[in-house]
Amino acid sequence: MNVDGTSSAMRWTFRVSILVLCAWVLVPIYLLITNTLSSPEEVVSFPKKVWPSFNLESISFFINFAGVGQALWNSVLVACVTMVFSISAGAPAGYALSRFDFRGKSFYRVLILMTRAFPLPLLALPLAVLYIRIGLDDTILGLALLHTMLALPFAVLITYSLFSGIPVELEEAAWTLGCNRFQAFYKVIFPLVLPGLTASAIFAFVISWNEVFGAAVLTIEHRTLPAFLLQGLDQAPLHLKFAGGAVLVAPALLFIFLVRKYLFSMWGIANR
Amino acid sequence: MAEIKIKSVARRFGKVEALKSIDLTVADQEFLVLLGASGCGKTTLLRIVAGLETASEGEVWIGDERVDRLPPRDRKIAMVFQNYAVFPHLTVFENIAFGLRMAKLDQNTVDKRVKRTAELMHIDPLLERYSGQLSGGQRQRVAVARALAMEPEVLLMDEPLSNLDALLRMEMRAELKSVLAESKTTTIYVTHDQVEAMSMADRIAIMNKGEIVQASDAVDIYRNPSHRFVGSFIGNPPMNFLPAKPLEGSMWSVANLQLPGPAHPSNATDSQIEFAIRPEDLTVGDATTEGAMHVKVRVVEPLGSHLLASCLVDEQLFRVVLDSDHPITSGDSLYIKPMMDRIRWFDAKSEHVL
Amino acid sequence: MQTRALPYLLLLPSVILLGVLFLYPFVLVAWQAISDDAGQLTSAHFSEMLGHWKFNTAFKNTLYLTLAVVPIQMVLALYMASLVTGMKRGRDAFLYIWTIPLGISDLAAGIIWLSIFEQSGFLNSFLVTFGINEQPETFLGYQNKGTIFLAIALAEIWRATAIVLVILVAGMGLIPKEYQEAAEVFGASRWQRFTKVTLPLLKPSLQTALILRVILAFEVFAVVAALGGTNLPILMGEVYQWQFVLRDPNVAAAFALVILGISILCTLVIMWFLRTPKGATI
Amino acid sequence: MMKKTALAAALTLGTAVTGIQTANAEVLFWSTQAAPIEEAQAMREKVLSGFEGEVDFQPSETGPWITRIQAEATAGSGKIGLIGSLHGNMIDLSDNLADLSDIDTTGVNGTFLELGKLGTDQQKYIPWMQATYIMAANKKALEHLPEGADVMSLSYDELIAWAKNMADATGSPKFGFPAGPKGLKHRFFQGYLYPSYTNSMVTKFRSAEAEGAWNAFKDLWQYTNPGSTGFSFMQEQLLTEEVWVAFDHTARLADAFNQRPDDFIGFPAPAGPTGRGFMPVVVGVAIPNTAPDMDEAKALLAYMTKPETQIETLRATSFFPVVDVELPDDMPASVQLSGAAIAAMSGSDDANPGLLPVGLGDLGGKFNAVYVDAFERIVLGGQDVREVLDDQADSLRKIMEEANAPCWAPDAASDGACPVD
Repeated sequence: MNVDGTSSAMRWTFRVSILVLCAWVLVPIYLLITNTLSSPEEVVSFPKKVWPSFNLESISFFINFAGVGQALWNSVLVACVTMVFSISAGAPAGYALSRFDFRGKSFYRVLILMTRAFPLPLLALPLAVLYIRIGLDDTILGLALLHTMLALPFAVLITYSLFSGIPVELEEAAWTLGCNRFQAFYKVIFPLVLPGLTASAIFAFVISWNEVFGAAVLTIEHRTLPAFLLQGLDQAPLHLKFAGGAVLVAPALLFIFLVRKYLFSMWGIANR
Repeated sequence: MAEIKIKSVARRFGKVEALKSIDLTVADQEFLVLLGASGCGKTTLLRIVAGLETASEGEVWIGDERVDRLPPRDRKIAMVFQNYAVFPHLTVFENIAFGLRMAKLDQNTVDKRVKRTAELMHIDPLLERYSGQLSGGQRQRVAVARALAMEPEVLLMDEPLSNLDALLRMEMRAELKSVLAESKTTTIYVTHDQVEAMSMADRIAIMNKGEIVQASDAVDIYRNPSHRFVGSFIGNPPMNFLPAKPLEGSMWSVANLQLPGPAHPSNATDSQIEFAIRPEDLTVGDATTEGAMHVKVRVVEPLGSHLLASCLVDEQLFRVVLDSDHPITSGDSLYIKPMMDRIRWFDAKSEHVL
Repeated sequence: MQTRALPYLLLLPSVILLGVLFLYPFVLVAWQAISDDAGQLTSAHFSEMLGHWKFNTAFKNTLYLTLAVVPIQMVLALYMASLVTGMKRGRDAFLYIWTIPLGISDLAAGIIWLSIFEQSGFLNSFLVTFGINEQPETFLGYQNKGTIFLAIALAEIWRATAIVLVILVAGMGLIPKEYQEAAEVFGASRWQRFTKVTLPLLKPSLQTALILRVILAFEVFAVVAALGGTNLPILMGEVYQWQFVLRDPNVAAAFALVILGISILCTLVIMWFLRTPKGATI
Repeated sequence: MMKKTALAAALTLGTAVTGIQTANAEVLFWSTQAAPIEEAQAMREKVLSGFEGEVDFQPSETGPWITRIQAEATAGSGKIGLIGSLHGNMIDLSDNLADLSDIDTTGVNGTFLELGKLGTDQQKYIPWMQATYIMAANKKALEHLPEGADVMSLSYDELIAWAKNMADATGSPKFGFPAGPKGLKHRFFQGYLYPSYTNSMVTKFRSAEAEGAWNAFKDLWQYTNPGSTGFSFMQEQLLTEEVWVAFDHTARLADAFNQRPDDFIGFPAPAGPTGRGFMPVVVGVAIPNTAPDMDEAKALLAYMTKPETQIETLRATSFFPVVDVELPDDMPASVQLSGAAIAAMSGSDDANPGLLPVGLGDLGGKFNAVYVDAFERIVLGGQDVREVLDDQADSLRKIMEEANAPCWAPDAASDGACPVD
């Protein structure tokens, strides 16, 4: 009898794998934090110490830097609007892809991917011209629309596979119980895919949060944090470079931390 | 008053004709079973009545209303799905209450009705559970309770028992029958299980290749199949068929017998008709018995209540039901005499009864 | 139900968005790649691109990098996802840790990994402190193209495996346990269950993850620039170079079309290879 | 119709979300320089705070910087009042820049002003600040100087020997060169290597002397830190001591000088057979045609060239003034260290100053690429020097002919396009 899964060798491989993978992810982050919390002299010293001296000089430079608060707020606004937009435009499309066969389906799937396959820096110029002409230039909304376009493929593809995993009968049952299509979606399908939708919301948030080029071109008075901080970050002295990186990374990590529950606590859909 | 009228309903998927112009009327409070092998179109028909699928042509009426352009929610129906479709994110209570809430009933009525149907289906201790914590049988009960709670005029059930084990199925069958008799809804019930169909139905509509071949009560369908398919599908074992050659008058030659049958059709020589008889409608004699058919026994299956002998006549399979204590083994010869009033004749081409 | 029009209605918001924000500027840029100043069709920009001595290198590097990074990411993410599904406790915590790189931009990832691999970086500090090396090595020197490639590949694997992981974990959550149990009853080993049950049922998610990863891999830029300097020309870097340094938007657009072309090609190939037969969905 | 409504709704939302758009009298100063945030902060708080109007200083990477300006020019309206960037970035914006001839430029370096015309008869930009390439060394390196060499008047051969000595002594190459993606290496080849060996930048591109120059550079490269292809700002590697001796422009060395002024020295670029070639880096300010408030922008521009502003700018950015000013004594260490080096370089007997390329229009980028490509092929790719030079000379000739640009110093003036022999 094969006792896989319970043999101690298997268990140990399991545990060791988990720990190794955690280390693989965490060590670089730790090093970033170490550099961030080191004094300017330590950052350039060699060999480097693995334990930071908790020098807050670099990090407080950023926190006290005029405009950081406003930029942070802009970033949050843009990211949230992007989240809402990309889900509201993406989820219906994902639903359509999963539930219907229609002409142009494959074409549509390729089309939404094209937005990610074409370099944004080139699109930015005609887009900026368009924005200036129609008055979207330098607005939260305008930038959020651009970010929505970037996040849309993720939203559509993720929701597409989510909806494909929900049996049609659940929806049909709702219809026979007095729901119209929208109610059935809202009352039955939506709660079931909510965790997955959170995943695509996170993608949208992170994509928007980390996007620099478009933000740097399309916003001026409403600069987002990356556009505000990253300008010249690579010309900045090393210690500020790391601190800037950390300042940028921290809010995104916090966001993922806050929504992690929804991300992975799937309903027991297994029983169907 | 919820009579269901299905008028010339057809459904095509591309070039495939899933349903060929179905006409069917289900009387108010009738329990109609759509019976057929898988792929015969019975589920498609049910889904058209439910509004989950659109007919390519034809009309569906429920009561005095033509409903085939209405969405499911406006058809006053409730449905039980083959895989139950119990909402995983809601408790049993909320599942049962789902339709009631959609109908905007007040909380009191909802509570009352949920409680009543839950008791009816014996799931009242499970109301706070989620679908993931239920067994298959329990889930099935929830699905039925959810439909019944709607107090629908029409109840549609799509093979609701097919995922249950044999014992549970038998239990649920009886229970469903009594519950439904009480609820006085008009019911269309889809199944491929003829025992289920016969035991529950007021009337059975047998479907084959997208057509209803016969719709009648269980005894009539068993005794008087109007179509060769019905005879070959209903009954366990099903009817025996043997080719018949025309003789003089309205006499026909079947194996070594000469039997009186229907009048010869005009082009008698070409046309073939088939002789049909149920395996239990035969009496056993011996070599001397007048008008007995001589068959060779190949396999004997003792089934407790009776023996089932699979025999050969002119190289054709012919089954005979015998008394349990009949001394017989394979290789024996058997002389059997058909009960004359139980003989049926079918047109081999049109397959209709003659 | 008006099923004929409904799917198109559902697609409408996204199509409008894409039409205005993507297709319109895209057509303008694409036109630059195939037209001259007088507005005549020309292949001159493509010939200039193809004739440039860096084109082949950039093209190959981009492909090699994708080939090196994406398969490892898929396997790693699959492994991580199955570890997670096998966990009884602490799922949330480990998943969170493993998805941390999701929040890290490529710029930040470049900074982090440069601090590891540069000559005075953490790796050298480690090697020298523990006496493995006497002198710090120049890992990212121009003559160590292999090491540079490896460093970039590592950084990319570190940064972008989380995307795949999230998609796969979500996909695995949708696979009913019964299938696993059924396979177990039929005597399938853990490995067989994985290859015969999990993988095929995971196909839609695998397809999604793979397509997204491949497309994003063709667009990698910041990490390569940070670690590779000028040593490892890649297509996206050439787009920047021609657009902003050489100031030739026509050739830059031609490069962009090449990226788009191979992306679409790969997408179609993946869609075809990992297609799910009709009716074979869960 | 439908679309129009949606658009109107979008606009309303845009206004709602942003709380928009008061007609602001602020001048938007859009710059690629002073981009590191501590420099940007100094620009806002120290340099621009003295201007009587309101200024919004927004630094940006080159890519977004160009894109935004081009977008505003194409759209025909914009927010940017003043742009600031390297000479090289100004070149192909020429058509979009307002004529600044009416600005008072007394005291501004005449050569740079001429550059600012970008080959037109209008003043397209006004010089804002300048830097030049010098060398910096960790004092530890000095003991490895070859015998008899004076660090303040080094030759290329001595630099090579020095780099070799350091490599031999320490076991790893200690010379550093900014050959990374954002390094300005083309200016080294154009303004230092070629003039020092050929007394030319264009004409003698494929001459035997040029071959000698490249071979010398290949020699030097053997003792150059191989990580140089990733270096763009040599102050970092000087501080981490990955390199001891480095070449870069003053602003990109400043951080090292300021952090550890006692550990570093600055000194002139080396000399070759035809003198000590060197070249300025010029940063200009200009006003796009689409500037919302032209007068206010011009007022700011005039303010930028005032001596006091220039001194503050030097403190903020480590770029030197383009007007004649007396520097106060309390300047940062970087100014004193690099100032001494610049003085020694321009005052040396063999000084051979070159000019930034002129008249190339939007081919400036490709002109630079000729030199960078030659470097990458010869030094990094190990290709044959002669063949590469012949090959690149063809490209160079094509560019010069297409631009129809006459020669500039140190090449002798030409009729018509500057020839490539």
